[in-house]
Amino acid sequence: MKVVIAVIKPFKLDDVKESLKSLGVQGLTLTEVQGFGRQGGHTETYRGAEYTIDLVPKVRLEIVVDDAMVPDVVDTITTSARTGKIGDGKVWVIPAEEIIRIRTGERGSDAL
Amino acid sequence: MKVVIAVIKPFKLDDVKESLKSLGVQGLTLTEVQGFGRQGGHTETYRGAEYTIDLVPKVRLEIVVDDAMVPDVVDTITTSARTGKIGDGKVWVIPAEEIIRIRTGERGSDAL
Amino acid sequence: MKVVIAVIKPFKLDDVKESLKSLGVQGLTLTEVQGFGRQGGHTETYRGAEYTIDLVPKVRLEIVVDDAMVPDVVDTITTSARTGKIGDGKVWVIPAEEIIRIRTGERGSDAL
Amino acid sequence: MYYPYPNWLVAGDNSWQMTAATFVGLMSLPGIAVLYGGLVKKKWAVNTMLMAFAGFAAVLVVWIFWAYNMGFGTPLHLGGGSGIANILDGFIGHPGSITGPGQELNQANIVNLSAAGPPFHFPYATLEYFQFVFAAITPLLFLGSVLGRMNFKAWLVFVPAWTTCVYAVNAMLIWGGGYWATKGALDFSGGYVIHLAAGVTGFVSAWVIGPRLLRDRQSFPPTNLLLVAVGAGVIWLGWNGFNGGDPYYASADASAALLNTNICTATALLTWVACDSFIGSAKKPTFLGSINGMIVGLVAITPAAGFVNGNAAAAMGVIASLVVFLAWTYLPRVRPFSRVDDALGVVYTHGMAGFLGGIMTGFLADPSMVEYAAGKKNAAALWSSPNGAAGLFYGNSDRVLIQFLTACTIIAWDAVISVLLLLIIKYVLRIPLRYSDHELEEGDVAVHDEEVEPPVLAIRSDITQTLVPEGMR
Amino acid sequence: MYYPYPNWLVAGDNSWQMTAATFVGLMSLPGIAVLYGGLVKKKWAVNTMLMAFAGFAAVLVVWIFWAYNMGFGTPLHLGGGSGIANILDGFIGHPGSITGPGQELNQANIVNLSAAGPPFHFPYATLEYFQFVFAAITPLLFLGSVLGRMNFKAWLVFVPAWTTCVYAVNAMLIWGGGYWATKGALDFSGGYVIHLAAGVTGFVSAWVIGPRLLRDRQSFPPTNLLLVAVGAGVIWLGWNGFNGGDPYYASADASAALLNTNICTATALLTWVACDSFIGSAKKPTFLGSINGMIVGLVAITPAAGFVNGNAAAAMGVIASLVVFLAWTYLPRVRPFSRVDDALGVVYTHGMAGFLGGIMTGFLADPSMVEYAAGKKNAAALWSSPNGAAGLFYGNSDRVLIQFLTACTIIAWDAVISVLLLLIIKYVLRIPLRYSDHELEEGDVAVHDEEVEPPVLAIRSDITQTLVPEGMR
Amino acid sequence: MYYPYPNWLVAGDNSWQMTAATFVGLMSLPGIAVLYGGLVKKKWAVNTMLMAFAGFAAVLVVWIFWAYNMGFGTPLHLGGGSGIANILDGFIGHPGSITGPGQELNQANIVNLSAAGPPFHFPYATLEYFQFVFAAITPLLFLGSVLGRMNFKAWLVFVPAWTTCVYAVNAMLIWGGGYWATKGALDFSGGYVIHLAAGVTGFVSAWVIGPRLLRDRQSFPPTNLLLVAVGAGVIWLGWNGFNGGDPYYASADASAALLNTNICTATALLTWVACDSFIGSAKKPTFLGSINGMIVGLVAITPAAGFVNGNAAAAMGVIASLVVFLAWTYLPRVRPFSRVDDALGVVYTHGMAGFLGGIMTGFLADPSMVEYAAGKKNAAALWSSPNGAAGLFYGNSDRVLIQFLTACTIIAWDAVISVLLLLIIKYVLRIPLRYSDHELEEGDVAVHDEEVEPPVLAIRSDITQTLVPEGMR
Ligand SMILES: Nc1ncnc2c1ncn2[C@@H]1O[C@H](COP(=O)(O)OP(=O)(O)O)[C@@H](O)[C@H]1O
Ligand SMILES: Nc1ncnc2c1ncn2[C@@H]1O[C@H](COP(=O)(O)OP(=O)(O)O)[C@@H](O)[C@H]1O
Ligand SMILES: Nc1ncnc2c1ncn2[C@@H]1O[C@H](COP(=O)(O)OP(=O)(O)O)[C@@H](O)[C@H]1O
Repeated sequence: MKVVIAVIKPFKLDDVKESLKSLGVQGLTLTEVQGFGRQGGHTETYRGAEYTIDLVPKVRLEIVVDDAMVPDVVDTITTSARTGKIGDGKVWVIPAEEIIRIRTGERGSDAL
Repeated sequence: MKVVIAVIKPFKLDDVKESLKSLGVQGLTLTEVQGFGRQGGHTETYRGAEYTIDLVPKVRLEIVVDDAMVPDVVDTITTSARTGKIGDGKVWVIPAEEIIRIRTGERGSDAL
Repeated sequence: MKVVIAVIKPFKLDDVKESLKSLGVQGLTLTEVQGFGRQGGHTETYRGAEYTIDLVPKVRLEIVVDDAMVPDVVDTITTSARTGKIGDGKVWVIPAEEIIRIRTGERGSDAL
Repeated sequence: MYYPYPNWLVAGDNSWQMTAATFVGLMSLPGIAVLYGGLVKKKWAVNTMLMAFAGFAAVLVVWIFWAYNMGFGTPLHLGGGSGIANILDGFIGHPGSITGPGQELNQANIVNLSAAGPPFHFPYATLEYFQFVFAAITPLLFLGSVLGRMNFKAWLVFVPAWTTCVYAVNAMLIWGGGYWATKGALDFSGGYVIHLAAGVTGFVSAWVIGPRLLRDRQSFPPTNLLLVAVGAGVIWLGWNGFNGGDPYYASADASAALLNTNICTATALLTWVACDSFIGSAKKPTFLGSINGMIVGLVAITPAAGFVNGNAAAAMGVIASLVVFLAWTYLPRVRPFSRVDDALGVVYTHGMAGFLGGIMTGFLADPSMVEYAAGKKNAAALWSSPNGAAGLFYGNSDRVLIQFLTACTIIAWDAVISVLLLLIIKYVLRIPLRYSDHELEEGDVAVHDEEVEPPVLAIRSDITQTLVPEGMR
Repeated sequence: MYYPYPNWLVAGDNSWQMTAATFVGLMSLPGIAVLYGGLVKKKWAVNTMLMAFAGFAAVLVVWIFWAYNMGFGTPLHLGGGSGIANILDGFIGHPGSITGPGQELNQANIVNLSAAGPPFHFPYATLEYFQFVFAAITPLLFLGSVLGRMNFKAWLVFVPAWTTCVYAVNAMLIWGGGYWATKGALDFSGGYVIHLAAGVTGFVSAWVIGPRLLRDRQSFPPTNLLLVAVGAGVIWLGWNGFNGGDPYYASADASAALLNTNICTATALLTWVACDSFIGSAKKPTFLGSINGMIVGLVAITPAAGFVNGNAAAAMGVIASLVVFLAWTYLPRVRPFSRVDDALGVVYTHGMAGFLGGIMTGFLADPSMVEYAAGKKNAAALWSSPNGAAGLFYGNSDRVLIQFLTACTIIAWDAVISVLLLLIIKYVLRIPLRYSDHELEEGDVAVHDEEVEPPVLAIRSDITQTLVPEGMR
Repeated sequence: MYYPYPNWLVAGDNSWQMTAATFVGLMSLPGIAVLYGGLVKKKWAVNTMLMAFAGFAAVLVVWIFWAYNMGFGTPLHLGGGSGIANILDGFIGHPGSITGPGQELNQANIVNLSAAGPPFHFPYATLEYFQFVFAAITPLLFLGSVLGRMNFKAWLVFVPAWTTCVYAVNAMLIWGGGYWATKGALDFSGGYVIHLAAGVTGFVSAWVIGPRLLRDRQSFPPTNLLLVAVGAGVIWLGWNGFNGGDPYYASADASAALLNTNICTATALLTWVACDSFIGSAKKPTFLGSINGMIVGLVAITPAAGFVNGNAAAAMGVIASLVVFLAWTYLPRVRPFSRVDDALGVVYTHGMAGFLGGIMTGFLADPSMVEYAAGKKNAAALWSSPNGAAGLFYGNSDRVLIQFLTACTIIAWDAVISVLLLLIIKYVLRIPLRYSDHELEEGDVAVHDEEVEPPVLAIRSDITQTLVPEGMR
């Protein structure tokens, strides 16, 4: 069992979601986050004061998958989230030791 | 050291929090997230345009615990977050290599 | 490859960000979260009803780093986020198996 | 030669009356709509606002087709004219529409009152609209008791029915020249007709309809206090039209009523802030406390505004605010208050404050606060012989009793008929009074397919690249 | 002895006219600004509001320096006075400024109309300002069609140019005593001059400027419905000044217009809610539906308000709301509607509703709804011989045709000139009509360095510990 | 026969005056409350709004019990009547309450001015309330300088003390017939009495109270610009009452003042937008810039509104906006501006704009902008012999100096007394002027137990399943 974490551009969410669905991914959890990285931020001005906003809105996806699925999931995300411009984001993979579906108590692949 | 991650229905938060407290869990970190899964979304209409909202508001809990506590924590969450209806959420467990309390620099179990 | 996760006080974000930059960290992902822990919450009153807010606003940082960087990153965060008062937060480290830069498909250290 | 209006019309009075009516209208929309919309839990904000807008519209429809005349037209003599049945002779008016040209353009008149004051200086349309905005705000006020569970369909039936069977009776009894008017009951702008009525109706309706979900009662934090401030500010200043409009002329009494309204509101607001700071459990001043105090002051002065002097107005604010603060702090623990889920506490801020204001008017009405003057218009002496109303402190010993009995009539009639109407809606018309538990859990999204702040990630899937072309771009 | 004003000035009428103008001003700011600001996608809220505030200001500048007189001053006789060219004689007025003392303080007058009614009871400044708030709201209305992509610079050029070349013509033709005025066209407060004009201009401008980004069309959820309620409430009640101010006197007709406005709005709102509940795809009442219905009702009654009676007003609300509901449901699928990205649907809620209202006025205008009375002022008989306008149902057989032809003139002129002006801005002045795609992607942040709700984590880096000292602390 | 009012009362004038006062009241509540509430950092929004509501109420209490008469009643002759001490004879009035019936209902009068103009057409209550809304908005304006750290208790003491010792003096000196009034100082609606006063008081108070937390100065992004738009729109249009109400009659001059107010505001807004676009560092138009420009225009025209013609009004907007833009861009770098934390820059937008407006009035006042006319009421000749005020450009050579010295008096008195009052509050009454650092860190939550948008997850733990029953459900 692994957790694939992806930080992507918000407007790519729909594409990524659709392609993951096609791949058979049945669920994921999404967080609105802010990213700091090579993609520069911007400046905002309020009543004469300049504010530096070096954080860019991103969407973070968290997907628990069977080990076998990891390469496909990672590839799918990488492809469908890509615009080729700086700030497209990252994907990383973390080991998960156990997964339980709260409703039924099922564990492992059955819980996905 | 492990991290237990739970995605639950928001209105179950209070129950889960109380039962974790009883168990002796002293801290946790909570994020408002949106879940995509078997539980369907819904439609909203604004000025004649229909929007599909297939994301459901959820709460994500992140709890660092001693290895020994993991089964109890997982069980407690599973029990107290359950309604039996689709969308109750998931719990999964991730290995953590180190934990530090910023205030004191304590590490390991002492940092919890 | 590791993921360093830090939960800190929001107003310390700028200090932490600056010192991580000095260290050479090129990116991170940040989430506004709510923490539950030793630091007490507070009470709010609306139209005569008292509400207990035992959740405190925190910022959660997620930084993927090379294994070698982990101690420095952890130390830097610990130092720059410390106020010495209850509620300063935690840092923990999780193993990551792979990291990909979406834009280029680069993997591993190159993707950071 | 052309003339813009007939000679009975005084432009200044018509101007003020239309302006005052507009200010009162603003108290409802956007006033109450966003005050309540900002005060409810986020999942109910849309429902609350739709209830307010649609309720406002629904009152106007029955108002023009029949209800105005039931409150302000020729009374139906149901009683036979003697003894206690007398009350039935001045209880309700002949229903009738007001939509014809003459019914809009002719000189306004309230049949039963025309002998008691000078003729009106404006046409019927002005009077009808001015009275409409009062009729319309009343259900919006008691919406505060029943929101967060009342079914929208039931609301849209209840509001017109209530306007017809309850509001029109309140109005006729006290303002339309009905029974209590002839007995000299004083209600300058609706402490009873509107606020006591709203408090009572809201309370019994909340009881009949049942409470919000347990989960919503446990957690009902306001959506946004900035919107509460928008609503509250519009309501305070709009009240200048509410009380300043009720003399029906841009008269000296209108000016005094307006000033007194603000005086009472200011002392009530500061009193509540002091209570919060010194008596309240947290010993901290609060913004919502200041708004509660403000509303209590506005409501308490409403029956009194042009009848009392400035000192009395200041005192009324302090007393009403203190009493309602204590009531709201302690009464929710005892029956019947502990048994009814009056979501925004309308029974306190409107019901009790209106009742208190009415009774205090019985004590404090100052006969020097002339309303109309009898005599020769140009005589300098005129204004030294005022004909204002006198309260107990000015020697009129039975005034308080009349005020009390009038309040009792309103309380009894409004409570009984409101319950009856709701039961008819439920059992005869078979419209559920409340949403299903599933709908209550989801709120706006379930019942209106809308959210007050929809997620930015919402996707409209029916638009594709090719649907809308590029114009001349 | 001192006198506060000359004897032609009637304080009551001037009071009402200034008040009505202020209510109409509030419809724009904050009304439209936050109605639209709350309705657009969050990334466009700031841009929308800036467009509204700056557009309002820009109209006033051209208004006082030349445009007022082009709409309401002495006509330029361009036609030669015979045949079809007649229309050119009553098409546009001499441009000229209104900023001198006499042009503000003297008794107001509309040259071409002075024989047709009583003299005005207020100074020019009142008339000029009252007419300004109408001129100013019109571009703000059609902003609803072009927001989310129109370049702010182009907007700031287009609005003054449009006011000069289009609005002034509309006004002269119908209100300033121009061609269609002499033919007896009826437009009480701007069903054509303002709403039809806004609908047409918005639609063709959206076409010329091109659509929003595909991504914005696919996902354009409103920012905050509480702000929509604030705007909508101010607009409804502000309309009391819009239609109530147009008789130019605090007259009986003003009162009737005001009442009728509310009647039509109420029935239209309830009709739309009913359509949503019974015809709409989700079969649920919606808050935004109620607001759409409200706007349709307000617009539809605008050309008719003081010409029709209350029954007609109620009917107009039902009809207009039903028709516009169906139009908005089905027309977007067919050309040209499917080809133009009218972001907030102004062509439906203002264009069609204004057109419908104007045509229905031709049928329903009731001659008993007197506007001005001719004869001896004090004669009791006066008001039984009204001189109001009569529609087809009251025997005036060519009224509908005149209304129709007037609408056609407005549609044709406004469409053609709007397109022309935009092309001149683009190709002659070389100001881009739309933002670049990159700017469109980021919205407010890119084009104004502002966000409607800036992140709390924003850091102002130029302030250091030592910059601001501790005062006397 | 009954009469609704005495024959000195002109309904049209009383109507306008009550309406104007209500518009001005709306500028404070909800105007300033949500303008500032929307502009401050989220953690201070509730505190800001509570300060505004409670401050408004607190002014009224001192106003009715003593302060009105100190500003507009019979002057206390403190000077002895000769030389420079003369100023003391027209400095402050006898304190006294205005709450009795006669003090509300009798014909209004300003003792010192009654010979200089026609008698008022409305009762005292109207004058007292109208003047109250001006007195009340002034502290709300300078709240903008001290918010984000000033202690609520100190605020609630400072505001009444300041109204008594500072505002009443400003008013008497310039409006109540005091020293500078007799010298011919011109301040139509409070460029000095209100805005210069607010700028000066805010600035020195910010200095005495000390700055916000470093962290708050470094990061103070606005809460929500939609609410800023609500406040700004209400303020712009409310200013129609502010300047339009000050002739005290619904006169031609009222109309001109209203039009001029809008003209100056429009040019000032557009000028600021141009500065932002062409001079500003980002070269982008901004919404908050447009609002700053708007406020500068409104303030600059305030001392001049009915004294200047439309051309002057347009020019004043351009000049004031440009100067204040440059001042706000460059002055914060130099002392004393660099040393004082004036949170919202009130010293620029109100202080400087008011000062500039007052001085420009000295140049531009046009004697043809008649205020009152002397002579035979019905004579046609009347309005050709106006008695308006003349500025330097119209041959009145010492007008500018008088304007300047009046400004100096206001600046000196207001600065010194404000500092003194704050020191008394701190050292004599021992009320801390600022919150503790811990409270400043948490903001609203710490000091009021409230948040502007409370977390949805908040739990009310005292409600259990059994507490509230199911009603009749
Ligand atoms: N080391 C990191 N750990 C966690 N998140 C990161 C890291 N580096 C970048 N990110 C996330 O990825 C996003 C994109 O990174 P950025 O450097 O801007 O562009 P790119 O991925 O195209 O090189 C950032 O906004 C941030 O959210
Ligand atoms: N594979 C997954 N990875 C991460 N989160 C998931 C995954 N599947 C489901 N979730 C989360 O769990 C929530 C509930 O899942 P759902 O399929 O709707 O119901 P259930 O858990 O009852 O089967 C989802 O809303 C989502 O937040
Ligand atoms: N076991 C835990 N797992 C995850 N997060 C935790 C845990 N304990 C504490 N936290 C996070 O750390 C924050 C600070 O913890 P707290 O106990 O209040 O103070 P301190 O870290 O100074 O002991 C909490 O608000 C919470 O977000």
